[in-house]
Formats: sequence, C-alpha cells, structure tokens
Amino acid sequence: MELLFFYLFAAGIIGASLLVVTRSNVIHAALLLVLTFFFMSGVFVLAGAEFLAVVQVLLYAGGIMVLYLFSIMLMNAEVSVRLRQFHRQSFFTIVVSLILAAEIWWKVLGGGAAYPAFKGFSWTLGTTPGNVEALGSILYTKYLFPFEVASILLLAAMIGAIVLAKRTIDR
Amino acid sequence: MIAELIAAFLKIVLVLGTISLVVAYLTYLERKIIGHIQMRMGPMRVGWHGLLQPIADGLKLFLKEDIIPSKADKIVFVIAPIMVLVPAFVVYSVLPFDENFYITQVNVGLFLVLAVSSLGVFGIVMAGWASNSKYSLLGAFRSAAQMLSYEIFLGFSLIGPLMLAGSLNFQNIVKAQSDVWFVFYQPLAFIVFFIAALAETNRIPFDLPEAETELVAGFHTEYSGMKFAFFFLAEYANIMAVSTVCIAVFFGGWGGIDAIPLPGIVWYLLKMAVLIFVFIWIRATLPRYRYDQLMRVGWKFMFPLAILNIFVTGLVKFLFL
Amino acid sequence: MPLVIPDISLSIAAPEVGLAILICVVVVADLFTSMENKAGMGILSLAGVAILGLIVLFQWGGGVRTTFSGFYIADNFSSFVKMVVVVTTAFTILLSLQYAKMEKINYGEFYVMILFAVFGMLVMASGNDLISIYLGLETMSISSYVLVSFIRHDPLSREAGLKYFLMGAFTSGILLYGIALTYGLTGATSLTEIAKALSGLQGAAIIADPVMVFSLILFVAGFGFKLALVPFHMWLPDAYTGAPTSITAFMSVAVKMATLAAVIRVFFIAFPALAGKWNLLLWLLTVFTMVWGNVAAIAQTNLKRMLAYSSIAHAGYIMLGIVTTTKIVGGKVVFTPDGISAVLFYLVAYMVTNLGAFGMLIYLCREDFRGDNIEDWRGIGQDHPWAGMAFVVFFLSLGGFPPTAGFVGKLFLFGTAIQNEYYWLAVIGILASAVSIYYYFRVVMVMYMEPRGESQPAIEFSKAPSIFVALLVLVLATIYLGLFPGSIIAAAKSSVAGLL
Amino acid sequence: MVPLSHYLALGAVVFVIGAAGVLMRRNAIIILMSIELMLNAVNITLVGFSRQWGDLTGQVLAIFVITVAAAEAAVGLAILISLNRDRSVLNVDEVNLLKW
Repeated sequence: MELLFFYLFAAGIIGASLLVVTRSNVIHAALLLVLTFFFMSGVFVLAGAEFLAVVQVLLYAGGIMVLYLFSIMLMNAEVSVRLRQFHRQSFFTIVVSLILAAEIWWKVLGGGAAYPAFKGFSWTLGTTPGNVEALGSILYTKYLFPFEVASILLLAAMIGAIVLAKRTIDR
Repeated sequence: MIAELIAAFLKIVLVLGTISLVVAYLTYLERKIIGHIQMRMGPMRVGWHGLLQPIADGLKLFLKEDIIPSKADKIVFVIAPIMVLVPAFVVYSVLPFDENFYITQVNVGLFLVLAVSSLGVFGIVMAGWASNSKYSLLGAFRSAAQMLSYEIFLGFSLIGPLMLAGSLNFQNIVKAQSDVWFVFYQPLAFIVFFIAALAETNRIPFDLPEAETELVAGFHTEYSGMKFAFFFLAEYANIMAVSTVCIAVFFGGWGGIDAIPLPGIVWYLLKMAVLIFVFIWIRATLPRYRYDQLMRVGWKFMFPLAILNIFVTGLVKFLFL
Repeated sequence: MPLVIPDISLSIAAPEVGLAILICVVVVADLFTSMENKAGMGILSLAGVAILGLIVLFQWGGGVRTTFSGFYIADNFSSFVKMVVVVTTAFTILLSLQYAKMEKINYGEFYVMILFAVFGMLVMASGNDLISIYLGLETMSISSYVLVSFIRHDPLSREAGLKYFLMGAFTSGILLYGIALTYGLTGATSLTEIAKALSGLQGAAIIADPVMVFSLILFVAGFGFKLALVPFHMWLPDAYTGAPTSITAFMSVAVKMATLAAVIRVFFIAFPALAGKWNLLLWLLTVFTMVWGNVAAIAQTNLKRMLAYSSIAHAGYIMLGIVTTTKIVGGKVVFTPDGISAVLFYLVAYMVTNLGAFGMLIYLCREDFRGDNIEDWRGIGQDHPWAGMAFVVFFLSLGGFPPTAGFVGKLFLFGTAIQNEYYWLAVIGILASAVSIYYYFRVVMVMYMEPRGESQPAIEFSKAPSIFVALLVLVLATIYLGLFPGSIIAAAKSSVAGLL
Repeated sequence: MVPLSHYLALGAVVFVIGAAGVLMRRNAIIILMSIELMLNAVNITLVGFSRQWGDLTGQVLAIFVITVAAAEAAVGLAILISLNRDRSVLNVDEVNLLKW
C-alpha cells in the first residue's frame, strides 16, 4: 500500500519535473513545479516527516511559487516563449546527464550492498520521528545556532531583495 | 479496513454535500440580509420569500454558455476554477465539527489548514493570467499581494492561542478551551485574525481583487457558467472554513454552556450562524479600502500587533504558568 | 518531552553576536539618515568593525572552545581567519566611502549587505558542523549576489549579478547534495562525528562505498565553484568585472578566505580518512587553475578583468598549499601543518596586495570615468610617480618579487611543496608565476613607457583622504610583510597548531 | 515499507533532471526553477536518510534548505526584475555585455 503510493508520487514527481525543464512557457513550467512540490510533500508524509510535508506546501507551494508567478507576470514572460529555448550544446548535456543518472541509479539501487554503513540497521528502522513537538524542541535547543544564522540569512535576503527590486530610491 | 474506508467516504460525502448546499443558501441569506439592512426585501419571486432562488440561480449557471476567450491559455483557464475550489474543500478534511464528528484528525491540523488555504491564491493568479485580459491580470495581482501578506498575519495571530493550547491538533485546541474560550485570553489575536480572515476571503472591506468599479469584477471577469459558479462556491466555502477555524480556536468549538444540554454540533452551528451573520453585516456596512491603505494597515498595524501578542503571551506564560 | 537546553556561551561566540548587534544598529540608524549623509553609515560600520577586530583579537590564544552544542568552535585558526576577514572589511569600507558616492550606490544598505556577508564568513570560520558551514556559506553568498549587482543603473553590474547568482545557486545545490550523502553514510553532520564514523568500525566500508566518493566529488566541485578553481571558474571574470570595484576587492580576499577556512575544516577534520582521494582531485584542480588563470590573464585588455584572472591564478597557488599539506610517509597519509600555515600567510600577503591593486583602480575612478582599461593608465608613471610607484609595488607583490609580501608568501608555499616532495607541483607553480610576470609588467610598461594619448582624459586621482590613507597603509604593509614576515608567520603557525 | 534505496533513487533522478535543466535551458527563470528542483531532490534524500537513521538531523537540515531556497528565490527574482526593468531580457544568452 505504502509502496504503491510511493510509486505513484515518484512517477508524478519525475513526470512533472521533466515537463518543468522542457516546457517553453514559463507559467506552465511554474505550475508544473507546484505540482511536483505536492507530490514531494506526499513522499515526505510517507517518510514520516509530516511537519516537513506541510512546510513544503505552505512555504514552497504557497510562498515561493507565488513569488515566482508574480515575478514572471511582472516580467512579461510571454515574449520569451517564441525564442529559442535550449542551448546549442543541449544534446551533449542530455547525453552526459543520462550517463550520470544511470551511474547514480546503478550505485544507489545496488541496494544494501552499496551501503555497508547500514548493515547494522534493519530496513524498517525508521521510527518516523517527524512529529512537530520533537522537531520543535530539537530546533530550539540542539540546532539553535543554525536556526539563528538562518534568521540572519533571511534578513539579509529580505533587505537585499528590496534594494535590488525597488523601482527608484529617492535621493 | 473496508468498513473504515466506507465510513470515511460517507463522512466526506456528507460534509461536502452539506457544504455545497449550505453555500447555495448562503448566497440567498446574504442577499436577504443585505436587502433587509438596506430596507428592501431581497429575492421574493421564486418560491415562498424567494426560498427557491438559489436553485434557480444554480440552474441558470449550469445551463449558461461556457465561454473560453479565444486568446486565453486554454488549459490554465480551465484548471484555474478547480484550483480555487479544491483547496477550499480540502481544508474541511481536518476541521472539527463535533467531538466525534470530523473527517480525520492529524497532529499538524491547524498548520495544514493554513498550508492548504494558502493554495487558493494559485487558482486566482492562474485565472487572472490565463484570461489574457488586463483587468483580470490586475485583479489577480492585487489578490496575490493581498492574500500573501494577510496569510502571514493570519498565521501569526494564531500562534498566541496555539501557545496556550500547546497543540496543533484541533481536537486538543478545542479541549483546552473547555473552561474559558481563548477569545477572552487572546482578544488582540482575535481582532487580528478576524481582519485577516476578511482579507483572506476577499470580503468587503478588502474585496479589492474584484472591485467592480475599477476592475470589472477582477480575476473572474472572463468567466461564465459553471466555472464562474466554482469561484463563487469556493468563496463561500472559504468563509465557512475560516469561520470554523475561528470557532475552534477562539470560541471553544463544539463546547457550549453546561446549563443548556445541546449536542456539540448544534452549538457549533449556532456559533457558525452568528459569525456568518457578522460577515454579511460587515459587507452591508463598510466601504472598500484603497489598495495602499490595505497594505499599510496590514504591515504597519496588524503585523506588529500580532508580534506583540505573541511576545506578551510568551511572557505571561513564562512568568505565570 | 523535556527540553534540554544546550550549553550556550555568548562570550565564546562574541564576534558573531557583536556583528549581529552592529547590523541591527546600522539598519536602524540608516532609517534616520538623509541621503547626503549615507557615508556616515560607512563610518559607523567602520567603527563597529574596528570593535569587532578588537573582540577577535581578545579571543586569540584562548584555546579550543566549542559552544551551541558543538555547532560553533572558537580556536586560533578561526580567530586568524576572522582577523583577515575583519581587516579586509575595514579596508573595503574605507575604499567604498568615496567610491560609493561616485557610483551612486551610497545607500545604507550597501554597508549593511557587506556586514551580512561578513557575518556569513565569521560563521564559516567557526563552523564545526556541515549545517552551520552551509548556512554561513549561504549568508555570505546571498549577500554577495546583492553586492555584485548593486549598481542597479549599470547593466554590467546587473549581468554580473545574474551570472554570479545562477552559478552560485547551482553550486550550493551541488554542495548540499554532497552534504546530504555524507550525512546519509555517516549519520552525522558534525565534522568530528563524521571523522569518527569514518575511522570507526564501519569506516573502511563507508570509505570504499562509491557513494562516498561521489559525495567527495560533489564537495570538491561545490567548493571549487566557490573558490573559482579551473574548470569551475567561468563565473568569476564576469562577476569581478561587473561588480563595484570595492566589492571586487572584498570578494577576492574575504570570500576566498572564508571559503578556504571551510575547505580546510571540512577536508582536514571531517575527511582525513579520505585524504588520498581528495588530494588527487585537488592536485589536478590546482594545476589547471595555476596554468589557465595565468594564461588567460595575458589576453585581457581590461585591468579589472586581468586582475580577476590573476585572482584565479592566486587561488591556484593557495590550493597548492592545501594539497602539499598531505604527505605520504610509508604508505600512510600524514598532515604536515606547514602547508596550511603557508596558505594562511599567503592569504595575508594576498590581502594587502590585492586590496591595494583594486584600491588603485578606485583611486583613479571618477564619476564619468571608470579607468579600468589598461590603456587608461598610460603615462601615469611619468606624471604621477608616487601613484605609479604604489601600483608597481602591488604588481611586484602579485608577481612574487622581493622585497614584498608576495615574494615571502610564494617562497613559503613553494618551499613547503618541495619539502613535502611535490616537485612537479612546485615546478608548474613556478613556471606559471613566471608567466604572470609578463602581464603584470605589461601594465607597468604602459604606465611608464607609453605617453598619454591626446584624446584621453587628464589624470585626476580621487581627493578623498580615506582612499589615500588606505592605499598608503596597504603599500607600507606590503613592503613590511616582505621585510619582516616573522610575526605573521608565527601567528599562522600557532593557529594551525591546534587544528590538525 | 518503502526501502531507503527508493528515496535515494528518486532524489538522484530529480537532482539530475534539475541539473540538466540548469545546463540546458536558456531562460533564466527556468534555470532558477531547475535549481529549486535540485534543492528538493536533496530534501527527498535527506528525509529518506533521516528515516533510516531514526534521527531528526536530516529533517532539520531539510527545513534549513527550504529556508535557504526561499532566500535564494527572493534575491534571484529581485536580480531578474532589476535586469528586466529597462530591457526585456529573460534568456541567459542575451545577457552578453560581459564575454565569458
């Protein structure tokens, strides 16, 4: 059952993300990316990371992608649909990335043999620790330092984005 | 397993069916109440005191020609109304109606509601862009900006009550209010929440995205027939969802006064009726805000207020609880 | 669930805490400053950075201390790196005070973004965990994207920003994948924990895992992009040319220093068990970088771009020091601290030199005249001998001639290479730096041998005392470090002592 | 029970798709979105590993990744908007005042 859902989500993710990188219309690509994020949040739920799943929907789909759509519409993106979409070397890129994908696939799907580190653990170890309370308390105690740095990072990004995107600064 | 699935399915059908029906009659109620406030009768022709009016409206919308503008982006244009409606309905999957009556409960319930309801903006932006009309696009822009910013206040205003309840699960939040409703502990949060909720559901005085006088009804200008009905349905479904959240977080959910033994669901419906009436009352009373005023109110007034509320709640909880 | 409050010592993390406060002060003060007085924000930041320098100085010699449940480490190495970053920042602000006005970018945010970047660098220098290093790196990068594209009315700057941003974001994705795979294999993100897992019971199995090697390649590629090692250097010439000149100077020194600190910590503390593998990769990158950086610089006509390529070449010399730290003794990998201390000293030398070289560009810059083409410097040696002399000193140092800082730095670096039996690397490095003499001296030739053209605008150096003072100090420091490098070398050595 | 290898394979494939998008496409916004795909691939990998090890580090790191992605998106879009202000440039090739 779980496996079935996983395959469903995985197929959705791969299909939608392939479309994202091949579509010529930016808006369509953005909407497909939203779809990808939904499937991903489904995968997170399956992995017992329900908080992360909700954050994925709330921040990625509800926040970042709206920002994307907004900017795309501001930038008059329809013009670019008619232009050439791919680099000349794209064929080369496809070949290289296919080789890379095959390699990763082979290594990763080598199964347990490729992961001697896990031999001490059973495959069903996952205790699904993704509940909000545990995550919250670990974030504010053990991970306090990265948390604070992340807050500064967000402040930096906010100020930077405003400075760059503001139309005119009155002088 | 099978029995559970069937039960869940029946519950979903029941809730969604009820919502669709109630939404239809909400339009009637709105027209009636506004009519009476403005010293006129409202719909009177179809049925006794116009009681069958919503059904006639629905039939009309159903049978009307469904126009897709020739320059529109067809796929997105068709998907947009669905994208608006689906989040509005999905929210109900975790909302509490009674102690034992809910579709499901998850321990990130409230968070999930915020997440899913934030997706409604996609449908609007898609509709505005796909229509290929400048009024629609402007409406979509306004709506995206408005919903994005007010979502933040909505979320922040809920943190205070959450700190008191200590849980994101709706059932636990309601149970934490068995003695005192949170609206008495958190009046500031309630005010911010209510204003943000008005903006989030695009109601007057914050209905800028569809301001008829400037934007010819905004993002759904080009829509007709069933697709238009979808937007309408979603708007009222959203109002009810927001009211339910409000009841669950601030007004003790299904809990009532002990002296009057009524079932929880009845208490819930009563509170819902009052809130809906307030919504309609506000619509009949207040004028529309200007766009920059809306943003200023949000960022310079409500946002600091919500933060202050969190700060004070945390301080009080740290010192006295 | 009981909350276990971790050990938090703000005094150990004093530089970061102080900087965060400084940022808040500048942001708020900026609101109350009129457009004409924005240089005041620069002076305020400068004062704050000076205090920051004192705080860092006080931390020197305090031993190895960790706090924030092991995410933060303060030792002599981090203090040394922070000191370099802080001094660079001070000079950058000093050079920017007048320059920002000329480029019409004298907003308070300009200095705020510099301070944000510095915050990221300090976190990187003290990062004892892949998570904090990653977040520090991102803070630094995001601030630098903004800084590079800060001249909004100049298409060059915006383009540079876009290219830098796209490459940088791509890179951080690559690096992040490496972090994720490492976490997956070792179950830890803390550098010491990773090292423990790699040398533990299952360590041999993990090291043999192809995924671990893949993760290592991702790390090398990610850091290689940030350090602009060939072949990951494509973004650098554009970003450096388009950015405001003072920011170019800042990035070429401070960003490099902070990234290098992270590289040293990650590779030497977390992955010593894999030294054989990453050393080979870095060896290759070092050779490519030294050769290509110098060769490509010859073809440039734009002085800023030439200096950008030269900074790629210098990144190669610096990596040479990192590669030569590992020595194979009897089939076992041993770390000799000399390589890293040579790197640290070289960075100090490079700091004073490179800041000076870009400072000269700012010195010539005017509102209607950027002066960053080599042609623009014609005849300056004859008309303004002192300015010409200053530039010559910087070029001597960049080329590695006595009696300048660059000479001692190169001597130290190549000396270590030979000592640890990296003969090929030393030979290639010396040949590459011989090539570099050609293009450095081409500029000197233009300055002294070619007369100023009729159509060229008259030379008019900036009259701002801040730039003059900064350049004077930098020239003197370049010569001083060339004559008396002892104290800095001692400091570099003692900062490495507690590290390996 | 979904085995770990499935998560890793999915993450790897999405990562490669994203990387290919970055290298192939000329439209700057699509490149940006491909970078988002790469970061999400990392998140899938992290969540899989987090479950496998039975600790939360992976999930916490994933939350930080989302934070960073948000910051990057904001700054990147701001740069694009400022680039787009006086001429409609969306394709990377047209950004060619500076030679590579």
